[in-house]
Amino acid sequence: MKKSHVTTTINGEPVEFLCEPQQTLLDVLRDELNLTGSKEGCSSGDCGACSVIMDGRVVCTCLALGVEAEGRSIDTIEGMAEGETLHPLQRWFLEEAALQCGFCTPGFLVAAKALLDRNPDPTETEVRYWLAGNLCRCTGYDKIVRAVLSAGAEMRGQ
Amino acid sequence: MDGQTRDFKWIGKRTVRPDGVDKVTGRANFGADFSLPGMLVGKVLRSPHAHARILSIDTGKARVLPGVKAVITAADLPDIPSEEAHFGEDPTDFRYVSHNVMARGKALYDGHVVAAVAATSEAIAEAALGLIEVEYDILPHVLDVEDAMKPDAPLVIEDLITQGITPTPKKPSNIAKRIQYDLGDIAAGFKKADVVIKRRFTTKPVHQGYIEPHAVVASTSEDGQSLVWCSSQGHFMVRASCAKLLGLDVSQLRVMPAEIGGGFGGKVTVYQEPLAVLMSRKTGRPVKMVMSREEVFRGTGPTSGSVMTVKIGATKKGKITAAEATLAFQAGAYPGSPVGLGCMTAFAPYDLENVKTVGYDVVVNRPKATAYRAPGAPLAAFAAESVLDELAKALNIAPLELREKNAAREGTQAPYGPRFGVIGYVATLQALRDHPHYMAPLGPNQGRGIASGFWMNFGGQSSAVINVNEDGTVVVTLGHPDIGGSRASMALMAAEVLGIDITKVRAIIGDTHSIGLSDITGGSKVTFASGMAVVKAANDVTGQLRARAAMIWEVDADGVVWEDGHAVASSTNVGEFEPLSLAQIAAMAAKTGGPISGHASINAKGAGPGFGTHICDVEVDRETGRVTVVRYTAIQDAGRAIHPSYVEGQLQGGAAQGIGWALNEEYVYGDDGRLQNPGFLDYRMPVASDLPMIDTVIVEVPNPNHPFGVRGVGEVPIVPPLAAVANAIEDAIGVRMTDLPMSPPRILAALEDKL
Amino acid sequence: MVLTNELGNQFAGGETKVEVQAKNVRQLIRALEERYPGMGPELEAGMAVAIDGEIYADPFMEPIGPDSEVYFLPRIGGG
Amino acid sequence: MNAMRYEAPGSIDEVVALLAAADGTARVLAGGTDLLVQMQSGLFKPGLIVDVKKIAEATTITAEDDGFRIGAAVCGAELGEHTALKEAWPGVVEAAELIGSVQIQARASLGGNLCNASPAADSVPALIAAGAICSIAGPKGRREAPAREIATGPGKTSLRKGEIVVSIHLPAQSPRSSDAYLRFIPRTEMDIAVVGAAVSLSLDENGLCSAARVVLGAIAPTALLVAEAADALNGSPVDDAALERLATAARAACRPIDDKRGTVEYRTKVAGVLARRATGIALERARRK
Repeated sequence: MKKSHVTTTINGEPVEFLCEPQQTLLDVLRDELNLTGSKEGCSSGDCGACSVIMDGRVVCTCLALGVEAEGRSIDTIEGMAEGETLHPLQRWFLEEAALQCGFCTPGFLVAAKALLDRNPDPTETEVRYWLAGNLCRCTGYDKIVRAVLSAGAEMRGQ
Repeated sequence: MDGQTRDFKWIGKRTVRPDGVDKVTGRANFGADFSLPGMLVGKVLRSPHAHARILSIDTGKARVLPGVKAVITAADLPDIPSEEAHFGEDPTDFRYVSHNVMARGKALYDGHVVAAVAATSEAIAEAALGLIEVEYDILPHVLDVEDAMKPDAPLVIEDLITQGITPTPKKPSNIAKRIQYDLGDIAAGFKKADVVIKRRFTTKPVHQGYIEPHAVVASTSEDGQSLVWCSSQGHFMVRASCAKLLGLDVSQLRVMPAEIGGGFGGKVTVYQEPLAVLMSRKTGRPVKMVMSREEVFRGTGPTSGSVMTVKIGATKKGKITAAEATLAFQAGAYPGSPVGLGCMTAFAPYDLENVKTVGYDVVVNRPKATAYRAPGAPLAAFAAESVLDELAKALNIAPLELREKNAAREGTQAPYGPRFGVIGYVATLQALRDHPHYMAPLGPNQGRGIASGFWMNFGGQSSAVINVNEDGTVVVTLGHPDIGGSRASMALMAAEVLGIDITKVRAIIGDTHSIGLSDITGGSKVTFASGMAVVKAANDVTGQLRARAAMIWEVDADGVVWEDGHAVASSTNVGEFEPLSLAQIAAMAAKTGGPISGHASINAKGAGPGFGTHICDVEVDRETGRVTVVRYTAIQDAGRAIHPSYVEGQLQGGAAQGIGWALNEEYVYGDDGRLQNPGFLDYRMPVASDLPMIDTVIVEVPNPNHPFGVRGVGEVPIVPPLAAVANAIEDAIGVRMTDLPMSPPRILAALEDKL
Repeated sequence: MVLTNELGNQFAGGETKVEVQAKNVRQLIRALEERYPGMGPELEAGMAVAIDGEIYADPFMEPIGPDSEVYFLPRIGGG
Repeated sequence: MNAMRYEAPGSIDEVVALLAAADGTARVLAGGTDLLVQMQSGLFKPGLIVDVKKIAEATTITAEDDGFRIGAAVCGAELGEHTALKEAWPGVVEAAELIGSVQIQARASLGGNLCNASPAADSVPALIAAGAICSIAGPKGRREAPAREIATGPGKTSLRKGEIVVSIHLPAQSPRSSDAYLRFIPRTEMDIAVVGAAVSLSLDENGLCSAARVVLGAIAPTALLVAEAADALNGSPVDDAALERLATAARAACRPIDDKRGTVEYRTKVAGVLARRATGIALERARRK
């Protein structure tokens, strides 16, 4: 079966890849491009562990086709830090122990970044409803929500 | 090294976990993140029937499909004898483990593996599964524990004879085991009671719900050496299980611990790992097997569903005179439910004279039950703590006061026999009484419930190695997989004993070839047992450092002590010497005898039991039956919190799992015995917007048997929530819910019955 | 010392309170095997032992005092 | 090996041509949040996927004779960010925004939700209550059909072979009118509706209900327009008595099934409760208009 050639932008850099039409974007990121930071928890859009930001919106890559990346801009967890300096969200997740096993962490960080980009000063409830698509079984969400609120405060210069 | 009293430099600090940066940048490698050149994809074929005899399996067409490199069935695995398996787990039997990994003769549940293939791509592997023709003789099935206990019930395992009954029964049954614990005289106890409450409870199986599906990569070289990368709660357990199931020496298997994406007890056994190793040996190529979420729900162990009866009697003044429980747990397709642990823990927080607990371990046509965080205790506590609450109301005594009147203390005899040493249960009750939550006002349709929980915690085998590098930095290698942050705690303990800055300490998890045997991560034992091993290894290092300093100073080693990270002359008559830092001594290591490395391999004893008391406020929508948790506080005795953030994380995570268990999580089976909700959409675990912040209070009543007073904390937090939520619902709408989950339809029905 | 109810039924005709002379766990198991044939292997295979409140998962030579309280328990696991 | 072909044409005509030529296992891809779940779970493997996200008409919201024309592939998040649409039809927007998580919201479309024809679809009751009209393109050209006629049963639609919904038109909102949508799920997010209730209503000058539409979801093979419930409101001040009649009518209309998400008895009871509550919200919004 002839593979499709896709040109896209990942973490700000031009990327080309070949993929089967039925391959999901998640399979492409992990198996073709070795970006294993996005995780597969359910392949049905119910756990959020595979979240990336595509054209400014946080999406589940298990529910998108690799070929749909053509001409789009994708930001994965691997692109969140600027070289050596971690993004404030990454720092606050570490600072406030907002992760234990860490499997859901990439999805949470990417989703939280999309939130703060759109709503710099969210309430606790707004954070909880925005992150409702990201399942975590270790933390009970408490420290994750606090870390997002703390990072938001820092990014607002408070 | 008396670590009990003096204030600490590192213990108790909220440092960043050593594995943290890799996890927040996506670099951390979990089970499915490994791949090797020439790797094949492995897939399993699962029986679609609740109960069926396997008449024949025709793999002919599958074998010849281009790209298929191996097809295996039970015939390819040795038919191993019964043998007890011990990895710090409830004892199971290797023969049953083998049958669960690959069905032999009978497929006992919907999702039971009957064959496996390895192919050059996932698509080809999927196609190959479609070509395997299995002839089944479909048998009547049984799912419910009470139905399975009936004499005429279909037999899941034809030759299963109940243990623990004398004389030994002749007729096989689905009851694998009967267990009983007694204390005092139960009948006399109930006679002395002014008020007796008896209630029947039922619960459904629930899954651990880890977000990472099981994943393994196995690669075998021509000399028969297999390398295995997998996420599990015990890579030594994986090694031992694969060796036993495949008839190999353990040294032929090197198991590398990937980061583990949650386990909660569900990854203390093997599923695909032996199949991946076997297929890599047959093909000479690496084989990767990753479960889909549907497979995790259909094929891996939830904890037991149950039917329970609890009866408690007390005097008017609130002294419990007798407590009795009968617990029947589903074990799934093979014996081994945690009913024994349920019996031991049901009444453990209380000082009781007369106790009788009877447990039945019952096999049914469901996936084999596996441990789930304090296995058996949340169920038993749901029943016992609910009846206690009802008793308090009947006696017109506050639920907290009733617990205070009967609280277990040092010297109290546990329902399962031995007397408690130093324990902190009363301290948790006091902390609850002092907490603002206890007296906070409640709104309309709101209610408040409290409940307590216990877990004996566990020690077991643990190994640690501390290598001092030439620049004075240190690497601590451990043998237990780290899920909840144990690397952070180990680094803190090593830094404390060695007296060096935490930034100089790295903590890693060694693979099975590079560290001594260590039991599974579970039983809340890692910080306790590994901590002991790390402290012993660190003391081994400081001993060597003192000897090296003595050599440098040309004095007798006894004249040198270790203080604040330096070798110091014990007194002036030993000599006037500038203290030597660890780094200074390390720099001279070559001259003074070679690299400095501390070792410890122990069987940690003296695990301190953990107690917790939770308080929960709920609001009930009377028109739809929906329950919302509006406030939650978890209080627990940790002995000593090495890393407070991760102790809080255990309390919060356990509470959230308990709340999900109480309100919406359940396995839904059709009449055909097939699982209807194998996915996160309809297996409803709490999401972020379902929960409030979960406040925590860490009580510290040090465990005298641990250098820093540590008690295990991982499992107690899931024990109280089921009853805390049930008691809060009763307080809100005056309805005693005795069946889990307390989902909206059941609450609405109960409200209507009450009208 | 006190046997679990299960052991008592199976080997000791229902009796669970037993007086035995032994200095450590190994001697205790041997003495019990003599008095109740068949119990020894059962104890060694899968039982933990509690001596004066202390639980030992893999008992062997642990000392037992003259008036120690000893319990045999199933191995405690965890998740 | 039935490999799949993917096409992303630039115009509706190309889409129609592709679908007409397909061997029948073709599917349209907008957000894909239902389609890919079905593909991943092995339910079926389409031979052809036609992605409509490059076609302007399907991906834009335009004001049209002071109503709104919403592209069938516009995602829920975009609806939520369209203040004029949210002002006119808050019920439709909140229904679309309830579909799944934020990640799903970034992809899930009204066209997809409508054509997937799940009895529990969240946006469909609100579209029907709002009187939405679908613009359909097919081999025989364009036609229009009310949203109510699209779904004919679980997973079945009235679309003929090769037809697709290109856009959905919401009529102009009349004065003193508004709508609302509520659904019941055990958790606060992420579940499929156990029951859904959409209400749109108008008031006359002295506050009596002059027009109403009440549509229930997940209680019948398709979303159900309940005339008797609307009659309970028409001409009334939408007081408790009217709301009680509405709830009774809503319950009477229910023909739900027992499944892992809800029992017949439970869905029927909650349908009455949600219909009342949704009417209350729509009433309060209408009074403010």
